[in-house]
Amino acid sequence: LGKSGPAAAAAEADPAHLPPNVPWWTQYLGDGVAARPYGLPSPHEAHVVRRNVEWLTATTESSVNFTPIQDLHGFVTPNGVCFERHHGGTTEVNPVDYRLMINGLVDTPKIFSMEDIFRFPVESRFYFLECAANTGMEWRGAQLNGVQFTHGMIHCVQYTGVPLRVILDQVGVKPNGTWLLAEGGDSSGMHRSVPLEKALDDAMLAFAMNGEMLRPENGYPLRLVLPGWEGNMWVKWIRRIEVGDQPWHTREETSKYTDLLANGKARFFTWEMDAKSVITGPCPEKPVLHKGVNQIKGLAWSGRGRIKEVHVSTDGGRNWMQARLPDPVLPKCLTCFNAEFEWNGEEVLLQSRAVDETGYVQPTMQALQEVRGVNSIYHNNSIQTWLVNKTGEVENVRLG
Amino acid sequence: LGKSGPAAAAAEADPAHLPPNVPWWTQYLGDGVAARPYGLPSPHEAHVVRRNVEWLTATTESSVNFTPIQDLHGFVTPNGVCFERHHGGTTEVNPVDYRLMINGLVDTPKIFSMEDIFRFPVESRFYFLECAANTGMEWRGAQLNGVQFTHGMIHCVQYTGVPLRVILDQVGVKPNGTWLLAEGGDSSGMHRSVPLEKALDDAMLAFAMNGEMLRPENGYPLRLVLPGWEGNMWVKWIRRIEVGDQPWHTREETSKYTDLLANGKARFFTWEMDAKSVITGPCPEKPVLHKGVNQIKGLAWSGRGRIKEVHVSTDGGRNWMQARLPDPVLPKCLTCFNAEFEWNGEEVLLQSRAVDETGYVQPTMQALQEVRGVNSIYHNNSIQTWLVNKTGEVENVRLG
Amino acid sequence: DDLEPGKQYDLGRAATAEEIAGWDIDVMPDGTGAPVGQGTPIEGEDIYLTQCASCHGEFGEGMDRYPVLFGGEDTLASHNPVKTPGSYWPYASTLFDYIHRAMPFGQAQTLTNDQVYALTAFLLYINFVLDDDAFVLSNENIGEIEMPNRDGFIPDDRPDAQPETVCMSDCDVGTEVIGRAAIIDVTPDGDGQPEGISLE
Amino acid sequence: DDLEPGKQYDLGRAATAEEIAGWDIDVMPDGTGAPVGQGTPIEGEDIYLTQCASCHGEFGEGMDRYPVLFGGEDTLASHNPVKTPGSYWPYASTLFDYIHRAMPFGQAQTLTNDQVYALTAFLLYINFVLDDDAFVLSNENIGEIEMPNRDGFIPDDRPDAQPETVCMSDCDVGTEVIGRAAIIDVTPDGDGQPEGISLE
Ligand code: HEC
Ligand code: HEC
Ligand SMILES: [Ca+2]
Ligand SMILES: [Ca+2]
Ligand SMILES: [Ca+2]
Ligand SMILES: [Ca+2]
Ligand SMILES: [Ca+2]
Ligand SMILES: [Ca+2]
Ligand SMILES: [Co+2]
Ligand SMILES: [Co+2]
Repeated sequence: LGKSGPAAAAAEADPAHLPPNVPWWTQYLGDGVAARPYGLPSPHEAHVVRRNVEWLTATTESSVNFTPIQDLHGFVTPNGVCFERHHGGTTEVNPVDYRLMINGLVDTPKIFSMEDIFRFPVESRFYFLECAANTGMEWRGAQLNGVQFTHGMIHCVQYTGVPLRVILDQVGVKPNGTWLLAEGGDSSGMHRSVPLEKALDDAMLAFAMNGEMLRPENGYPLRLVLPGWEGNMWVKWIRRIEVGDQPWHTREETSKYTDLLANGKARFFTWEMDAKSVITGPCPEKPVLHKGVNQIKGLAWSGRGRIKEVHVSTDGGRNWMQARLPDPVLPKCLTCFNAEFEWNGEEVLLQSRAVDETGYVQPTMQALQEVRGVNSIYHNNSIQTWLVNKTGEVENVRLG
Repeated sequence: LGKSGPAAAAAEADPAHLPPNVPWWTQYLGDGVAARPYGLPSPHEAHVVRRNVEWLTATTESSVNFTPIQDLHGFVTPNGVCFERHHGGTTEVNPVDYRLMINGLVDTPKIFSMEDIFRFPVESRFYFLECAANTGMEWRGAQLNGVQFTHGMIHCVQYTGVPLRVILDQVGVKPNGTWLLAEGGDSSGMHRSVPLEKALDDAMLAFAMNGEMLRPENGYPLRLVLPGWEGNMWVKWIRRIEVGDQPWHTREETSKYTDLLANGKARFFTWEMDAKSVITGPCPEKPVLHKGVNQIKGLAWSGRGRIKEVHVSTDGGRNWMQARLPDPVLPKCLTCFNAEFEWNGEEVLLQSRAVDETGYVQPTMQALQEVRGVNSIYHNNSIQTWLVNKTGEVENVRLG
Repeated sequence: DDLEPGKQYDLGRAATAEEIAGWDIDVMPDGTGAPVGQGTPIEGEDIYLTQCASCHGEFGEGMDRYPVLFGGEDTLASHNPVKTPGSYWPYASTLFDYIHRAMPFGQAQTLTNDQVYALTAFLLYINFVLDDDAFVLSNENIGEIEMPNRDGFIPDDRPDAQPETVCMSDCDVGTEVIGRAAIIDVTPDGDGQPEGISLE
Repeated sequence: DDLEPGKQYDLGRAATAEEIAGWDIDVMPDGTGAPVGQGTPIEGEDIYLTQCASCHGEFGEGMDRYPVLFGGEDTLASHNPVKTPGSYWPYASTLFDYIHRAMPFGQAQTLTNDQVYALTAFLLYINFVLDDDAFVLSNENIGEIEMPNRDGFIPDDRPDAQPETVCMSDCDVGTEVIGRAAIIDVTPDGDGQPEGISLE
């Protein structure tokens, strides 16, 4: 993987542009305000893109790409680089033709258009969305040498939409209605069972992310938001909600998204995302370029609420220090952490460990494997180790 | 202005796509994950763009365009549509060639590269940025018939950067240093005087917005952030900070950004943005399409801290109700408000009024004019009126 | 939040039974929702060979990285678990439901109900769930098929793997490097690499 | 915040005097920072006509919507205030500083110091601030020029325009429509419109 960011920054400056000289851009006019009605990043940031791993899947339509978290700052993910996970490609829906159907154990089955949806009261909230398979390729050992690939099935945006309970109030859930089926309008007909309790708690039907309408690849024009729960359940291009009295045990919650243990039994309905953190710099894509002071930066999150503490180690987990958690720290939202780190040119083993407000502590890979074995695929929230070698290069390693 | 959003939504749906029929997008595959390394909005959202007003300025390089706030949701502004204000066009800086110089009344004048900047501790915060001239074309009367043009010189993003006080600590401000000059690297050499107190309070040097590096039009690779203060001072492409013992009275703080009163005297150093709000739907671009329930949505903000209340009136300010302020409400950040509104087809005069945590109340235009006259250009934070006529069309009007 | 609970907004419209029928395609474990229809493994085999085998293989072995649909018996506790409808899936309803809504890949919802019953029966037959190749699978009996791994699932019992105390210094952990991603070299980096261990 | 106050990070490097000299171009009201040089209104006129008049007009009247640089005396309290260096600007230093850093528009920092002194002197001369067309404006005296509107500025005295109470019902306000943006029709809408009242 190209060491694009820091390597580029390490390139030689043109002396004509440095003081005392006055560079051309301080003399001549740039583009006017009519040049870019919808703007894009600087050409110097062309390396900040989603990437996919060809060998992971049979086709790109049923596949995943990864958020370039090594190049991001703060906890908002720009819409252009929010990772994608499709089971039938990016569904293209014209909002004029869009309809949401609600049926099943309800007093009045109903159909809503986007115009209807926009006339309900809304809320706007920041939530992380993590695929349950994030870090799933690392159960058996350190495999992918880049934080984009090991931890990039995550993003965090401000969603705006209608609380799901408000919509359910419009159809009247019958007393025996205890489960929902959420079903997508894509060609995989993506569908998941959701307990009514979650639907009435903090679920929402969102039409916007980071201020603008959802991107097509993230469910335009309407998707389900289930704060803190695995991304697969956040049904995109949602076309239908059915109320039932039992779960459906759909293909995505049986064949997939069940967690196989060492004894051959599998956990099902593993919805919550456990607390997790990762250092996004230094990381394999972002080597340490200088001796002396450096910043460790990273992201932490928990599906159970707020992050309370993040600990950082430079010696492979023997000794830990508290990282800074700059404001604001929001529940079920990515949380930034920082820690200073003096590098003297020796080998260093970097780790981070998140603790959430419930007291849950991000476990080591050994602790996870003891309970779960290595066949789980999903919910690998173990502590990640980066080895910084004497030249400052960073590698994904497994300790034991 | 094309009634693009709602008009498009009001278009006829294709029955082939509606239930019981199964639309093509539920049958066939969409684009795979390799299609868009950096994504863009749906083609159906092509109307959500920055727009400029040709007759406002002599050239597009010294000009402004406007954020399409009528089409946005939540308080985050997507980077692609953050309004632009340039005095010499969009300056294109290669970060490798970028340098920040700090000189003047300091112990050690210093030069920092972007690599240096990235090695300081950072913070990430949401702040609105409003041009002091926002709503400036409306002092004499209702002129522009669109909220994008009357109120669109504003945006709100999550900035990540280094607290300015940390950088100042590195050069050692001398005891007689009380003012800073912040100077841009653009061809207007944009420069403003900033009191040291603000610099040591919440000012930052930001390199990222909404998770990714600053956009070129917003100051890539480094800009000054002065929370709550007028946008002109948030120097973009900042190349130099000088510490002095008096303010500079630069062109931008004398010829411009001084507020002419009726008696011919002008206020200077009018930094803070007073509390303000506006209804972004319904608005001239977003007519009322249906009788019955509708949502009033809007944005409120204050340069002095948090928004405490927003009041909404449907009768031109005679009677007011409390609007909802969905969480989170952050200081010096845009704040969303909502209020339900039953429309029975009669003429309605919509207004909103913000109150901030200091108790400051957004004034009427009459109250402002009594103190300031109509020549002020800047700092028009008066209550905006939208007239909804019997067909649901919305017009910018002035009441008296 | 300060929204009035239960408030009626008079938005949207009632869905007709006909509209619902076109979209309400889900099938529950007990067969609830299964559309009227039927099919046998023998009928299914023909359809499978023309419409499915190109991806899933003539014997359900899965071409390339496409899903394997046959076998995997007794592998779940091994180092190479193979999860198929036969070895893993707890309910036959899921197979009908999924084929009906999503297969063939890229031509979803083009099969008739009878075709889907036949394909489901065929896949159950090659996985030894059905032993009669003329068994008539239908909406009447799909809720009664007993799947081999029906009892293979346990409810989520997390949180798990928690330390007894949160150690902050001199912690007793192994810090030897026992695996290195750079040596495996499966990371896409533009200069070629072997394939790694996928999720399937 | 929990950052250690005053912490030294050992980042960046000392700036040399030569480096600073190239970038430190600001001039303060008292003349601090003014580079060595000089010029007269007569010298300035020639430069102005070749380098500035195309935008600002031969007489500083401002072509099209480019800034007006002459006149405006006694207009500040009128309904059409004209803000020029003569009528509005409190300090001559600002004129030197701004021309030096930003003009000609699109060719910033291409003028010599002497040229900028001459242009500043010329603009002060046509605005009756200097009455001798051979006056030698220089770094020595630029901090001493007295500008007509020097006392025209007052410090920010906001917050202002506050109501005595926050009225919530039956408020005594005018609710007659006395102006309508749609009638003025200056809003860009793709179907043509007259120009509106700009900010300048
Ligand atoms: C063009 C390739 C292709 C064809 C043809 C195809 N499939 Fe599939 N099949 C796939 C892919 C890809 C998946 C995984 C989809 C996903 O990502 O969810 C899949 C998944 C499945 C699964 C679920 C497997 C699991 O382990 O969860 C079943 C069952 C299945 N197909 C049956 C069929 C049947 C029956 C047909 C014919 C009617 C068929 N497929 C035709 C590509 C194909
Ligand atoms: C190509 C057009 C152009 C030319 C040539 C030009 N200017 Fe300007 N001038 C402008 C524009 C545009 C502005 C406003 C820039 C901004 O937006 O900040 C301006 C602003 C000014 C101002 C500030 C006016 C105010 O009211 O704040 C002065 C003074 C000035 N110019 C002087 C000069 C001088 C002296 C020259 C020649 C050396 C010159 N200009 C050449 C376009 C021009
Ligand atoms: Ca392959
Ligand atoms: Ca013009
Ligand atoms: Ca059903
Ligand atoms: Ca390789
Ligand atoms: Ca200076
Ligand atoms: Ca017109
Ligand atoms: Co799970
Ligand atoms: Co001001």
